[in-house]
Amino acid sequence: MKTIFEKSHPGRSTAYLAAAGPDEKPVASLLPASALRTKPPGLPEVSELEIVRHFTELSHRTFSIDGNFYPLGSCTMKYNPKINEKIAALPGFAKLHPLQPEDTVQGLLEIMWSLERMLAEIAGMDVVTLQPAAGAQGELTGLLLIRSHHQENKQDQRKEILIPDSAHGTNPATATLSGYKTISVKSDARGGIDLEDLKSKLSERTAGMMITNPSTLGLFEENIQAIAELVHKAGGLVYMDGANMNAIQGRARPGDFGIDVMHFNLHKTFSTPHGGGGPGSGPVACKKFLEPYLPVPRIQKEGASFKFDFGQPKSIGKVKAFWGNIGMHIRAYTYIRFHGPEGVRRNAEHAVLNANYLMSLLKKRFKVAYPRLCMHEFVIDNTPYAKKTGVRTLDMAKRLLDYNFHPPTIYFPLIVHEAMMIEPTETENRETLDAFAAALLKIADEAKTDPEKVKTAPHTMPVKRLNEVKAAKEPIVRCYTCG
Amino acid sequence: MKTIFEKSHPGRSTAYLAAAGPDEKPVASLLPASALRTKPPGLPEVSELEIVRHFTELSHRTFSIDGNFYPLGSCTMKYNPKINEKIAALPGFAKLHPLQPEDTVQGLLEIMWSLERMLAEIAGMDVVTLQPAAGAQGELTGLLLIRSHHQENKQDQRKEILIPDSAHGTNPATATLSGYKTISVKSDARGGIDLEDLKSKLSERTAGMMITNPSTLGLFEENIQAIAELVHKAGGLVYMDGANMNAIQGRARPGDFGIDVMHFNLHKTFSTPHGGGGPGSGPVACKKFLEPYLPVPRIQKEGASFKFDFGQPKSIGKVKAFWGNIGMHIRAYTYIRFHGPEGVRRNAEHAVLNANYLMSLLKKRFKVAYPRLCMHEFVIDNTPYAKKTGVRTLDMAKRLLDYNFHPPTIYFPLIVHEAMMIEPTETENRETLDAFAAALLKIADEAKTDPEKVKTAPHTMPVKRLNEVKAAKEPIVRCYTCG
Amino acid sequence: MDYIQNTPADAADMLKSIGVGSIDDLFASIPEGVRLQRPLEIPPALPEQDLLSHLQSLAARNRTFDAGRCFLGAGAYNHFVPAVVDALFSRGEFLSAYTPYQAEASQGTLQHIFEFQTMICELTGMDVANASHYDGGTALEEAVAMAVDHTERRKVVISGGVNPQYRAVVKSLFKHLGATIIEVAQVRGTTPVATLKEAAQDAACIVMQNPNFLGGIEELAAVSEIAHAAGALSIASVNPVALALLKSPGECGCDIAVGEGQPLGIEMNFGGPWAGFIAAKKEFIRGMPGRIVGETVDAEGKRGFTLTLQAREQHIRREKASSNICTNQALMALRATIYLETLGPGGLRRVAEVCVQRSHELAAKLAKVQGVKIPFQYPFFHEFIAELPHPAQTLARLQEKGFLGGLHLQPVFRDLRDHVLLCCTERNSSADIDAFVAALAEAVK
Amino acid sequence: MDYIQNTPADAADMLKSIGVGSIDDLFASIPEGVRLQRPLEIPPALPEQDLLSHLQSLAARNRTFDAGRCFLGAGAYNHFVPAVVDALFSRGEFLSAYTPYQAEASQGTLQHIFEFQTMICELTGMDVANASHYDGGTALEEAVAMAVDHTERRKVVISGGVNPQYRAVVKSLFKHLGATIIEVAQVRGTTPVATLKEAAQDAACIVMQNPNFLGGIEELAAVSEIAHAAGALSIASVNPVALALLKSPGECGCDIAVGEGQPLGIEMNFGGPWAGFIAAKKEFIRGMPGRIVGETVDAEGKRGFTLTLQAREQHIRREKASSNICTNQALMALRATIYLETLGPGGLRRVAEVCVQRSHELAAKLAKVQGVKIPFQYPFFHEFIAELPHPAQTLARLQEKGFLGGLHLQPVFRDLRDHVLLCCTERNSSADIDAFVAALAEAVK
Ligand SMILES: Cc1ncc(COP(=O)(O)O)c(C=O)c1O
Ligand SMILES: Cc1ncc(COP(=O)(O)O)c(C=O)c1O
Repeated sequence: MKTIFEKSHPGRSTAYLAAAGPDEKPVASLLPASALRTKPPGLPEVSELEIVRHFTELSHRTFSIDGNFYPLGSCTMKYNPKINEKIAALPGFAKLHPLQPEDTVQGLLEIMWSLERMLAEIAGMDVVTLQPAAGAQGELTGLLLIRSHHQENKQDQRKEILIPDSAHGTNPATATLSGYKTISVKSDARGGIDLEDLKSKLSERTAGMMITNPSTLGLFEENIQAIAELVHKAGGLVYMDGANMNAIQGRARPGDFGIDVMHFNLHKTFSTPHGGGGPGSGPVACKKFLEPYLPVPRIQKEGASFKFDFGQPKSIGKVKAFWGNIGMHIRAYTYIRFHGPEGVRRNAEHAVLNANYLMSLLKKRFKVAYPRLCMHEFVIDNTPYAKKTGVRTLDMAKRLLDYNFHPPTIYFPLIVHEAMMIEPTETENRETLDAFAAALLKIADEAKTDPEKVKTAPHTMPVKRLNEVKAAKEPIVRCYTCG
Repeated sequence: MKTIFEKSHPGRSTAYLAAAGPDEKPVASLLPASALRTKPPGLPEVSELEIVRHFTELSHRTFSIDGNFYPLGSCTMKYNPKINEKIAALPGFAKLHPLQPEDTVQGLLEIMWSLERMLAEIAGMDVVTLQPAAGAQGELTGLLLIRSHHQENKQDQRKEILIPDSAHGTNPATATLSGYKTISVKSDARGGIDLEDLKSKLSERTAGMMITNPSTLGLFEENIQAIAELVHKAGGLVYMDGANMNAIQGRARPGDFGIDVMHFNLHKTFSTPHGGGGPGSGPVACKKFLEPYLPVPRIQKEGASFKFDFGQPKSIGKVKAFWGNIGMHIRAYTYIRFHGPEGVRRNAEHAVLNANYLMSLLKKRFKVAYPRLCMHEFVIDNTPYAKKTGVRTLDMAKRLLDYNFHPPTIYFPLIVHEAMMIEPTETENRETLDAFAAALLKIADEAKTDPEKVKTAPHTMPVKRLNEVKAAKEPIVRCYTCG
Repeated sequence: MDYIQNTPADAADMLKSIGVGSIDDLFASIPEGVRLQRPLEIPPALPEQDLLSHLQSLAARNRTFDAGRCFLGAGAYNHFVPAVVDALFSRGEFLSAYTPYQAEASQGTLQHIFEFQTMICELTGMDVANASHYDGGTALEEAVAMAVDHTERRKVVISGGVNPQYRAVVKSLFKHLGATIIEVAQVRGTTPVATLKEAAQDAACIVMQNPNFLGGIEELAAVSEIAHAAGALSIASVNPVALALLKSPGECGCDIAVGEGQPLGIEMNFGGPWAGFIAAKKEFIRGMPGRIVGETVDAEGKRGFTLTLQAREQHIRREKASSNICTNQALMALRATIYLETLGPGGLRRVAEVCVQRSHELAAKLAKVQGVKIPFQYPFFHEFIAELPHPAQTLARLQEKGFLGGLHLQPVFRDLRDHVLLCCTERNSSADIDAFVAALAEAVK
Repeated sequence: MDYIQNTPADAADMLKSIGVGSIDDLFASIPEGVRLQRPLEIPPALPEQDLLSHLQSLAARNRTFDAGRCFLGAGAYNHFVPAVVDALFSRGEFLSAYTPYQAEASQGTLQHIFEFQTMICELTGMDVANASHYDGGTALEEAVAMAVDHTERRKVVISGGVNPQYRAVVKSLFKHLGATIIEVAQVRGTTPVATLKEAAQDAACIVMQNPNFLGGIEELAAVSEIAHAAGALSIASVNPVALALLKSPGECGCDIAVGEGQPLGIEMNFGGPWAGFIAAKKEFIRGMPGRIVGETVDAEGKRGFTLTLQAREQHIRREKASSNICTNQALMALRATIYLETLGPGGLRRVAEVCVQRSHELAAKLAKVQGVKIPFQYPFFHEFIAELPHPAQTLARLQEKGFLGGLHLQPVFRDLRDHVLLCCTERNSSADIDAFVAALAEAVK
């Protein structure tokens, strides 16, 4: 399909504003000539109808939860309720200027304050900031809190963050960004953290540990209390990557199992739409002793009214302009209020039920990397197939597209070879899980009977398999025929 | 794809209301048992996510203006602006109860009153009613006005309505519904009304004539003044089917060329969305002398305020519950206000330009039924191809789908054999017209080189060519596996 | 302002291809004397930004009542619409499609209509339903026309419990056609069945509404028996939400069922667009008006949907067609379809239950208010009659307090001088009801 | 309440397939001691109807100002958004897609990002742009990080004309990393270029904003020269609407351009979600943070799009990644994309022109009001400084009259005690401006 630039036609457009009237002063008389550009930017000139057709066609070329089962492991692609979109778009929310006086935004401040309280309760933590824009920014915020804590305690030498080898890439990247050195900790044969390896890496240089629980292998860290104790004993703090909170909400609370600080991904656990890459929202919850360092402003309730409090001398400052991705807060608040305590817990239970059920269908033919009950997701190791047939995980993933399923996350976590990480979420039904399992089992057959078909998949998408190597070797990252 | 009933699963659904509380009285205690049904209706039991996927998939299987060039003759499939939808959905319009007191709906009454005035001006008429729900209902309203007029004048013997043979089926059907006999009038070689035939059919039984101008052949009736005079002289009135007003708005007015009463199709000329079959809106405009018979209520302006006036003793009564398809009035009002006088006229001009341009591209190879300049549409006669190759208009139409174009209207008007009636509208661009012409010319080639391909088209739709004969012979008009 | 894509350069090229010199030349067939030589006298163009402000200011001059504070029904019902309905309904493919003439390219439209037809059949207990009609009133008019055609009789018996708006629509057409229309007055909230017997002689049909305009539940089955005994058809106009609880017209022996789909997820829209429906027993299928979608197979035997039985329709049969309808209300029927499928049998039943619950709660509470009476004891769904002093003034006072307080029946029902028709839906909570009762008690003081 | 589809019967079957007896069994790996044994203490579930009412009542407790009555900018701009933006943006396929990891199934997402990147390059005069960043402030932070990495210097020079919110974000991170941050104060509305020379020594970068926070147009080209002379990078934070008129950072010799996409059709949303952007000269491509979409071909040579240069990113490079960003603001970038493509070069320019027009009109009219001064004469885009008596009280009075009357600069800009920052966009008509001036004249009396 054409890019919009290829549809551009000089002079074509729709007028949204009135043309200049007779008494309008030319811009050149108001601004210095030296400041003005001489060549207009190469934006396309198209009609509104063409815009509509362009984006309608683009939408038809986009797999999505609304269109497809999308069991992308670690991403919690659950149903994004339409009521949330309707509410977030209410003018009383969407049309607010971030610098409006506090007395004109009491409803919104109440939502933010209440969401903080609800997240704190779900986390078993004392306090929450909603400011971080996504999980990775939550991690950064969390590590800056840890850093502030150690600085305050004159423990500046603590420059190492321990991170399990199964962790998501944002964890080590965040450690670096916040000036820490990453020390990798091994996983043991059951997929948990190797306690001996952990012990050997703890020291007075340990600032803390980042731990994902349930882990990216879809496993609850059985030794979590012992691990937290070890880290604490070594003088470090424990950060939890809460990307997988969907599996345990209402059944266990990080604050209760030794975590000092953690983030939520509202775009996972609380279903705010991921929009082809974002926005997200990464609130950070922590124990009381870290509160002084939280970003400003904090939201305070005074009597029946709410206000921003900027007066936190030890605060790390701001991690994002203004107050956070408010639209996502509104959606998450709505989602939690819809569910209530029982609904939130049931989400976890059925996420785990669906994952285990799907695993039960697949494990007869596929090698499950850690063959035990899982939480919200599980990881398949496709090495046997790859060895036998030459058909790799990538091929199977592409072939799934021909069955109209979005593939699972692949080649992650890195410690499982030929990994396929499957997270069905609680909002899918059994018929869909059955159909997906059937497709994957059929592909496993095809890998034997017709490997070429799998290796050259997909066959039914708007494009055939794309050349990613060429894309990276000769990067073309913008259209050049515009303007 | 499955019907929703095939996706139904007992006990599955989403709760939109709270369950019964303890102090709720059972329905059986409030209503007589004899009134209550024992078996629930067989509605499907599905989750909200399935609803979303179901309708998303259905939408992907639907050609539309938003997705495709849709040159359906006589239907004026022009761009439906998104701003109109936004405005019609404003709570201040959508949430109004039709029986709210007039003082609480002044804004809406102003819109209706103003729209009546604007339509009257565009039509060159004196008064307008917005009540009819679609063109056909406008026709009925118009004929009832004519009937009332004759009754008032004790001309009860006038029981015949003259209708050209090129007219849309609603015209004769409406004549019958309103108790009239249809007398068909021939078209002449130029596509106009045959004056001699007309004269021979006029008599003291003539109640009036229904005339479509521009006609369904896309031609302006050159003798319109003479025709109107003849009908008037015979004591009849002239009704105009205004379905094709898009071609002449701002350039000529029915009231100026002898029409007594007419309807608009707001869903054609003024772009209200046609929604897979409707809603429409068919306001009727007429001369002053017919005003007493218009449906009630009329909208009156008194000083700065607006009210409904039910006191019209000679009124035909009501043609529709309440006041009309208000949402369509709002959209049409918005559309006309966006365009202003110049925009409205330009719409006609470019509709006519586009049609003539497209005809100029096609006439080299296709037989244009009436080879002269057209208005908003033109008709191709495919008999030459059908004779030579066995490829019929139906086949060509189906083959166009494979080129991603919606076909034109086919086999109408009835007086052109193998007709293909093409109306591009003003909102399409030249590139699209070029591409459409190229596709049709290519299909003409295919008809010679590979007729089977055309005769078995379409090949790229979700279904192959459907068996319509079977559908009519063994009608299955509902799903039986539900409930 | 316009949405035209041709630039002046395009237009010049295109005129050349056509072989004329100017746009004016294209209009040469319009006789000179009737060409409009001046600009239309309509207001000047408004760019989108100003257009929006203008329409917003007009919308602001209408008063919307809080959902819980509307106690007015009388043919338009204030129900809750799940957000998913709007989200899907507003997809551009649905909005901007035409009637599905080319079935292969319109399977989406055809299938959702097929599902609509099925659910209307399920609700009404009928065999066949069409793709929608303009509204409940015109659907009733068409049903009467079917009966007149079928029986070849020209007398129509219609209950005074039928929505007066609908009766007016039926009358407008049939008085022109010279039919006799006999209205059988309702008495204390329902239609006295006994009086129908005589009226039914030589009638084409007996038309009932259930629940009737006053909320009352009629004895449909008994009426059907009377109609059939007289060789007339039994026609019922029904509220589809009530059908989640009430016996269907099919179960009551009716031949044709019609109604208004507005309560099924369609906004009140000040009265339109809504979606009428018509359903009938299978023997009437070829007399049905409007589009009907049928199931068939494609060239490879795969299931698909298409418009069918078109030989009834005006574009084929012209003056012999079963009706003149062409454009219907398909998009509104889509809303009803999404709504019904979203709620499912349990959800719709729950809506109906809460309607019954709350209206009876309101009636019971009002009965205790000094000066207010519930004069008639008839079984009702979600509307009932209350008697008040000075209804017009009372309603005006309630309006000041933010309540849309019901319909004063007097102008239409001459004998119900001090009576108002009140309605509750699931949108009126018990708290809303208490607030309303308190406001009313104050207002009638 | 929930959206779970499994019925109890399904769950029982599924547990059997799994081979466990209960859902509790599935959670056996959670140590008993830390299992939550009580319900969460969060408010009870609300069905959708009540949920909507609850949130509507919260929304009603926020005050929205009429579009024409907002004269507050300061980093969030009140622009008109054509209806087509919302209509397309809200399509479910766009909303509910994830990052386009499987390119073949996500050509729609990839292509709209590619178009976004292209237009950001065109606006900024840069060679490469990423798929979006969290917001303008964090985009700036990442640009500084790129400069620090590239130059291996740890000193950052930042103009006092940069949005104080952005400066705070940069500071939060870099003070932890031990970098030196030198703020060069703005003087009477713009940054004194001469003072930058000294500061630039050993700096990783000089950071400017254009138009700056006070609306002033800076001498970007001169600053770039100073930066380059000192071996530092030149970074500009820019308003994309202004770029329809102003020289692009590329033309001014900047190395990296960042900014906030909010003015491009994104609602103010009380501050987020918005869409930051980062663009750079091509030599910096491998140091860019975040997703980048590239063009490639498929197995048959047909053009397609895919995420590319992923070797920079955290999921591949982990602790050596150029940034930690994973989730970005793609959906908001889509809004900006639709907006830019809808307006086109002429439309965007017109928005910018009207902004300039109206803000200068307001300034001129205010200058005539008794008690109000326009103290500094600097070239400005759509924001400028006015001096008033008792700004806090005056703003409060304006608020009573329905105006959002600008930002009191004092708390952040210590030397601007009685100064407010005012903004006009195309939403403020001349009539709105007159009403505002009149209200202000009244308020300062
Ligand atoms: C386990 C894990 N950690 C961290 C992240 C990063 O979160 P975000 O993408 O919101 O920045 C993700 C997101 O994919 C994740 O799956
Ligand atoms: C020429 C003509 N007349 C009448 C009609 C009937 O109008 P409606 O479909 O609005 O009832 C149409 C609609 O297709 C038409 O094209």
